[in-house]
Amino acid sequence: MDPMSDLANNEKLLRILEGAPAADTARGQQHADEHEEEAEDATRQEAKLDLSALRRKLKEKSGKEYWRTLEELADNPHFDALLHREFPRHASEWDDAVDRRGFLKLMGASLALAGLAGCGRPDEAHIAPYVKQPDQVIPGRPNFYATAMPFSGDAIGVIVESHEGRPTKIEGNPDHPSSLGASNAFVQASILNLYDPDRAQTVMYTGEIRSWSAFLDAAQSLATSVKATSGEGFRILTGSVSSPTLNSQIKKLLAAYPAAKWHHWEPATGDGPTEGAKLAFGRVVNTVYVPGKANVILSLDSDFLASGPGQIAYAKQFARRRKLDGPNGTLNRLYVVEPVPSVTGSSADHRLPLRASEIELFSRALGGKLGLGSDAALAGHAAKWLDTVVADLEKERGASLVVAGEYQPAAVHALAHAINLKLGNVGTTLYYTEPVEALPTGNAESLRELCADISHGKVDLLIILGGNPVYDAPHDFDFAAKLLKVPNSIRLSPYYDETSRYSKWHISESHYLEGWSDARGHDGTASIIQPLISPLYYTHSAHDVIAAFSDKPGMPAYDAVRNYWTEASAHLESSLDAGWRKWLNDGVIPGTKFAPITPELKFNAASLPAQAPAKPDQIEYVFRPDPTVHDGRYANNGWLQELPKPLTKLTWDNAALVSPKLAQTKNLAHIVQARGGEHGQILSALVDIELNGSKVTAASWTLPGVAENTVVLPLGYGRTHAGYTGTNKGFNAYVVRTSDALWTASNGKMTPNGETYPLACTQYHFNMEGRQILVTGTLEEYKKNPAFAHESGEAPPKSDSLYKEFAYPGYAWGMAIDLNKCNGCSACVVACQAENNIPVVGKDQVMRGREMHWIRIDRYYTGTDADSSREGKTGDPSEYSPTLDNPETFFQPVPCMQCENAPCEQVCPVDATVHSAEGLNDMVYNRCIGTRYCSNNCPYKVRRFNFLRFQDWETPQLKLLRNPEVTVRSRGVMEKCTYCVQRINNVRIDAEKQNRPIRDNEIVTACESACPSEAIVFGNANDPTSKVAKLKADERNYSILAEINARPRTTYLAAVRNPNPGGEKA
Amino acid sequence: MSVTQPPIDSPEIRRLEPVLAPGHTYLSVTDKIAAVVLTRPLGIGWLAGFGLTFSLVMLLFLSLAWLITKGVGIWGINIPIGWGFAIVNFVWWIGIGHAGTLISAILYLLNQKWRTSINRFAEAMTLFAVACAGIFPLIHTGRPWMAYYMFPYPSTMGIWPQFRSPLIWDVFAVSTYGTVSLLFWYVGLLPDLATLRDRAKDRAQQLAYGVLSLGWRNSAHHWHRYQSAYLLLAGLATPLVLSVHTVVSFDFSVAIVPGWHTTIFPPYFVAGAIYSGFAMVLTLAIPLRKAYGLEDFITMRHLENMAKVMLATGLIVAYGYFIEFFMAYYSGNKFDVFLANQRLHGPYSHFYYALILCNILTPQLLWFEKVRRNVAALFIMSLVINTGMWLERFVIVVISLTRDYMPSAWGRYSATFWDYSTFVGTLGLFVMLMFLFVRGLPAIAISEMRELVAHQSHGKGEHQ
Amino acid sequence: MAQIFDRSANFLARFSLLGVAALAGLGLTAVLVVARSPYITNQRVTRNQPIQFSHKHHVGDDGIDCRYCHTGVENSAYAGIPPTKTCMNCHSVLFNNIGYLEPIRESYRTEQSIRWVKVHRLADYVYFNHSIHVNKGIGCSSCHGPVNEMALIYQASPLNMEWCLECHRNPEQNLRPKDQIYNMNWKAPAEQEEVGRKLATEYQLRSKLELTSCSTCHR
Amino acid sequence: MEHRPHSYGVMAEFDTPEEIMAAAKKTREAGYKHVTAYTPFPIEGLAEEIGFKWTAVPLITLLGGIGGGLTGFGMQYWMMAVSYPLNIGGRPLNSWPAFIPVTFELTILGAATFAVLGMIALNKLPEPYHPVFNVDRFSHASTDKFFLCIQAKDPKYNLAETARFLQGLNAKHVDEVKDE
Repeated sequence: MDPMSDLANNEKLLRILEGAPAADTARGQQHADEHEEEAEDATRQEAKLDLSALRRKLKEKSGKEYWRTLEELADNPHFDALLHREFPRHASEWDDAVDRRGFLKLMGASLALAGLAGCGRPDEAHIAPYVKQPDQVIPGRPNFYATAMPFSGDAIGVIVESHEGRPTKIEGNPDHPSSLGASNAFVQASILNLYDPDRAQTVMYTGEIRSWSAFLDAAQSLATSVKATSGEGFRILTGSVSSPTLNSQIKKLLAAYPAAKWHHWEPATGDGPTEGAKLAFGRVVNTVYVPGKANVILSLDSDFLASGPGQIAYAKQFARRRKLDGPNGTLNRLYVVEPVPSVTGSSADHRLPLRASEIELFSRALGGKLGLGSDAALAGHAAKWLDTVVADLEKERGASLVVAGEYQPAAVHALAHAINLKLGNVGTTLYYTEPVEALPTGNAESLRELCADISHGKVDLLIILGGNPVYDAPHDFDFAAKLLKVPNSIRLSPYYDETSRYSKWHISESHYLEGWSDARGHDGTASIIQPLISPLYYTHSAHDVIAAFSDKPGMPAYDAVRNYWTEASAHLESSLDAGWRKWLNDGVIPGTKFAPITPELKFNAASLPAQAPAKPDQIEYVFRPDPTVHDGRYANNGWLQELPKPLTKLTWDNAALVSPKLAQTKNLAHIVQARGGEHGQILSALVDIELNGSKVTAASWTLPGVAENTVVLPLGYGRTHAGYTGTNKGFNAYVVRTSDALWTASNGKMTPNGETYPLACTQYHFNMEGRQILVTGTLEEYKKNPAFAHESGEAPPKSDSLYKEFAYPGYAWGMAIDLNKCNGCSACVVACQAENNIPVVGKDQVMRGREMHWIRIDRYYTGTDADSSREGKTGDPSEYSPTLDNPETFFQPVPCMQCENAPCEQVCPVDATVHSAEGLNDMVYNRCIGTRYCSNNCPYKVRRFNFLRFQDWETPQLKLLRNPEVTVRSRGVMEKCTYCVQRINNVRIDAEKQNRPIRDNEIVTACESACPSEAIVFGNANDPTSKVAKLKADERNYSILAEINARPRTTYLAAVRNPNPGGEKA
Repeated sequence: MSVTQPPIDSPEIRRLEPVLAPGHTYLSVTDKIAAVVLTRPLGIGWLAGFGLTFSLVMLLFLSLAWLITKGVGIWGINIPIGWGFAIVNFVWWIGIGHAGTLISAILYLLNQKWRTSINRFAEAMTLFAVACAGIFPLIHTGRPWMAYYMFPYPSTMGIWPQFRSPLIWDVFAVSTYGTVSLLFWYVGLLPDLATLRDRAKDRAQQLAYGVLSLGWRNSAHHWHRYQSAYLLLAGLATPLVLSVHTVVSFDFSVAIVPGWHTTIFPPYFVAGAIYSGFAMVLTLAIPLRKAYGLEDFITMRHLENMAKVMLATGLIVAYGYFIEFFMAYYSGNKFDVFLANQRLHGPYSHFYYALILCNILTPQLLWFEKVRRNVAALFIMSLVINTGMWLERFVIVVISLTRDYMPSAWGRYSATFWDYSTFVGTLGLFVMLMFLFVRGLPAIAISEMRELVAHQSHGKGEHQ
Repeated sequence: MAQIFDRSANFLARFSLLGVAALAGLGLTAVLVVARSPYITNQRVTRNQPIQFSHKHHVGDDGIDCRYCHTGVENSAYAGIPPTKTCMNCHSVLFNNIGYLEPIRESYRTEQSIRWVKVHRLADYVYFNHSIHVNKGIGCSSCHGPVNEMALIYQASPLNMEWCLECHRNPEQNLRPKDQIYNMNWKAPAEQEEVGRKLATEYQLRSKLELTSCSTCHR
Repeated sequence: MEHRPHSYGVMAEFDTPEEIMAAAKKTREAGYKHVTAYTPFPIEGLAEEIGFKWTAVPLITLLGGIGGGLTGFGMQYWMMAVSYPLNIGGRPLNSWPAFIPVTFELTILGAATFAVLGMIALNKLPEPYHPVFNVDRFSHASTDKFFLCIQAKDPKYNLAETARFLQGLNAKHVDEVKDE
């Protein structure tokens, strides 16, 4: 259905917010309603006011009036903002900002306020009901709307939970082929971008606020002027456009201005696929994989499980083939060749670390073995490894799959296409379609042309839609200087960022939850993007900007989308008017999925030009998007900044990743700091990296599994104008990136500069000290001994207990996590953070070991010989051991274990954590006095403590974000995973009202629903037919450290890998 | 009672000098001790000492204010190390608080004459130590203003404290211990307050001591009930003293943290407590007797006896350390073994070795009479042992938490400025209270000293 | 030696000792009593509303059903405060020009909400759900009191945890037949004991253990 | 002292414990009933000499102890198992072993408090005013002198007689204890 009906304008929306009653956002704090008013103002206020003026104002006041005035002023979002500039937002950072000298001042303030609060009764709270209540809104019950999140050339269908008009949580859309109901960290975190207080809020011209109409006028005059030259000097620069409407809008515009050009630049999207397709088929095609059908998969440096279009769908299909029912079950087999350890590589059965440049050699060799005529020499180990792969691939003709990584050159892709055809995989494990991408030419080339034109003074009107070229364009383009040359530059962006500062016009871009649009998924399926909330600020969409230059300036995006689909729906089974509501409701437009095509191969592997032989001792620098902030677009997203990166477990920083061996030769040691320690702060050596005639200083990080002589430079950090959260974090790898070496560079120099840098690492220690924590085995071992998971430790029999067991006659909530499926992607961590109002604490606090994630993902390397119980050994990757070159990597999500014999409960002095009748380990925040005894006594260390006031209770936008079903925890209380008790209760209440038992899968925890690989299953363990009960009955099912006899309700299914029996290990 | 007992008559006892220097009369002891309170003017030393400690107390208040404003996050604690200095200090102070009541109660029951001249300020010390200790359990909580949840009162929430938690046991143990020690101390003071009342010259003192002494008039009937009450108190305090540190040790031994979960804890905590308690008594007694010329009352014999007690308890503590390792290796529990190794080789091993040096090696010097009878040496040693006992608690609390079950969650701990300032602040508070005490109340039990005089001057002659 | 104190001091001393003890005891009890008193629970406090809406008139005299305005009560956590539209349904024709109701009309014209003052403020951290209570046989008046007699609405029950538990421990005492839920004048019958027990089984109430689990109300 | 005689009694002063013991003996033999002794420190047997039999302090203490203990365990049992039974880490509602420490502490607390309060009450303290303080030399009672006082309410009492009798016990001083 269409939420716009009740969200006509801000005023109404925000009244709804006020309407959200007692349970709403800021529980546990008095002035709820005032703050909600702030939110209202925040959306309207425009005037710029300066701090000095305010100071003057304040001087005139005195005494009680003074404080009152402050409160009034605090209602003004700009004053709020200014304050925040002075005292940064997050509690922790705020901590840093306030030095001890400021202490007395503070004391004074707090005392005065305490005085105010002390006298009299708490202020009256208000309820502001609707004036006309929209039919589908029942205050207190969330509504769910389907839409889609566009993400660099792809779109992920999502379902958004909305509380009285506030979107609060995003889930995957089961009906959408690119989501299949799951999501990833970016999708989960995108909701925070919507409420980011640092978003640009207005139209600006050279730094001055302008009105939208002013822009429209300017646009029209510009349009007419370029019209004269039929668009000569008119350029449009976009990222990859997956919106058919926008695509056609631009095309129409170009038709109107024949001489105008459309360029595009995606810093983190490889040209491999397009160029490869051109090389192989002479045309651009879109490749859709069907990993679910493949028994053997070979990834040539492709992280298809966690990046690139279709990642979620692929992860889901792949995981389903990792489902192991009983000893007779079968598993697919994954071979990965890659220079950089990736999520995909970590779940491989065989992983071969090869330098980026050697991947092509490997592919050629592979092609040769499969009789494609190409050839290349491989080193001993790699050669043996290759033989195993070839054997396996040939065995599984038609059911195998070779995936080339998008950062690999065209040749690798062409070879991959050829091989897949040769193996007869096309049509089964993969198929080709028309490209989803609107402008499928090389990124760098496209941008190079533009720059060339600019420097030749050919460009006088440039529209930049999204992206951030000033920050992320190859440094040899020197885009900033170029942009200044352009007389009229117009920039659409959600932030007033690096590029906006160099543009004449800045248009603030709406969040995808704020406006109408559409987008195509990885297989072409189109969805209508419908707004969940009317824009919080004066923001606009790309559609609006393009329209501004068309003959219909000011045409709403809604019309643009409707217009496009009225035409486009001609060939669909249902016309727009017939289908519209259904499209919106389902989140997909039926019949828009691209039909498979069969391009014919115009590629002869033998004719490939000989590749320059690899120089093994030359260091290679590999550029990759960062796992959490991607190409930098999420730099200002606190959730993603604080999300530990899957393999390094670093937060708030990127680092130059080096292999243990290289670290040893360069002697880049890590020093574990006493403050925080292994679970917090590591000092790492700073290195100067000189590359392509430019230089950057980066913190180094030793990462087991990085290919020899390879240095990985993650992109997306070192932003200078990202906003409060993202500015000046990490180092900017773009500085040493040039257009001719976008992904792999050599001839660089890396020299330690003798200094060190503190990195916030949430898990440094990587081995299990021989404890029964993460149990793994191979398929053979499993078939031989299905109960292998239980050898390392068993819980003592219940009969040993002197106490009589508590009975759980009703529901017994439990969780089973299949370690065979978990690939460490960390979507669950962010999902949990979004669902449960978990605060961001900032780098300093993470370095003190105080991050608040309710679910963490532990990363272990098996087969390593570092054993810290031996003298001197610290299990420290910076202590080189050969086993660290290519260790087997496993991930283990660790939420609260909800132990039946909970050690935490027994030691709590005030009954703040007790067991519910359904076996939940309840945490009662308002009873907690914060002794932290429970955390000390928790063997799994899953409890989190509010050491300071971590929650941001001032920023109005963040209040809108909060999930009203979950308490916002105050300072000094313990918290932890609750199995999403709010979801349990809501479902139970509905079931009880109908006097029926809760059905299996009716309750889905946040982590479970986000998980792309279906690794997490929650349910009623008492019901033998439930999914969770079946899993717990599996012989692989074990509980961590069973011998402690805490009897966790969260249990794990041992990981079983499927290495080739005849094959090379690793 | 004590007076009836003939002195144990054996060569070595005779070799020892008496617990009271010869030549004292009822009047002289009374005068000498009462004078400190009533007539002696405030010395520059006292003023300086008081000033210094007072400023430390101000530092304490500052630290607490900042703590309340910001939260326990200003300390070095984190996950997994949820307890840091606060709990270390708590256990340390409580330990120190054990000597006083122990001396007064157990030595009284064992009828040790030498207790008389030290029990009074030892008891005072106990009270002040318990006061310092009491601060920490309160402020270490995340929400101190909610700490009253720990008391069993009929709340409108209809919910009660959780009596399986050792922290609740602490609440009762410590408060009981505080109360009983106070009563014990006050009862002991009654006759002396009366003495001060009667000897006070100016009205203010008369009123003050008059009120405090409740009109005590040394009647034989009073004495009779007094003595039976005092004896009963001693009898009650003895098991109490032992129970308190046992309960404190439960905070750890009841938990399942490797390095905490040990059955040896209760006895060896108690021994440790007495150990540090006596060390602290020495630390205080030696300067005190010097400053106020009380060498006649606190004689070499006292110091030597206390040294012997320290040696004995020190050995028990050493045994405790040994048993921890023995249990770890003998049981073969992989977590305990690992932790044992951590203590020896882990990142905090230097603390452990320092602890061994302070608590086990240094005290061995006490085997030598020369050392035992050397005031300076004893003083230094008492300081060393106090340090050692603090380290012991640090090792137990912190090291165990840094390396528990999940390697992925291992961490480390380092104290912040506020950790230190709070600790130093309580030290200041403790000493400041001591300063006030010696000037406000008789630091030595006068009436008991008179008994000693009687006992000495008339030998056995006095009773038949 | 002269007497320091006068004879009267003896009485004074003893009296003051006992007095202090007595005061301490009294003080403590006082605190506990006050904590349960209307002063703290805000019981029976009427608030100054933008429009002095009379439940007595609308419910008592006109006999309007609760659900006519509080539409959410049966399927949402919140009973819901009626939108201005609901008022206007009648008041666009009834009393449609008396000044007393101007705020409603204004709100309707200007699309600005009426800012009612909250009367029932549950403690923080408590997640009360109206729908489950009315669906399991708890009537409005069990908690809200005789709303039909309240000229100005006020909070009838203490709304503290003790009070909640009292019913969660034995709900039988308050269970009503489904058709009596919205009856303001319902009085517990003499044989409420077994009626309640019967209804409890009919409504499939959860066990006391479940009803008094912390997460039943706290999250 | 309900009835207030003009004089409280006669008080004799001695130098040593031995002397006062002897004197007390003689006084009792002389048939005096209402006699009190004042000594700077407890002297074994003196109280008995002047006819003090039995003290209730131990009994009171015992009662206090028993009371404290019962309260302790009762309270815990009631709160944990009756008032609000909760499943705490799978431990039984009545985890009696865990209830022992508090029970013990409260036992001690009860006993100790009763012992002290009992002693004070039985000694009729606080009593800041007392006739004996009227005697000038009485301040020595808390220092170095030993006093024996025969009270006026004694049937055998007669100011002159008694004073002379005390003189006879070679007291250092004999004073009348005035009580106006």
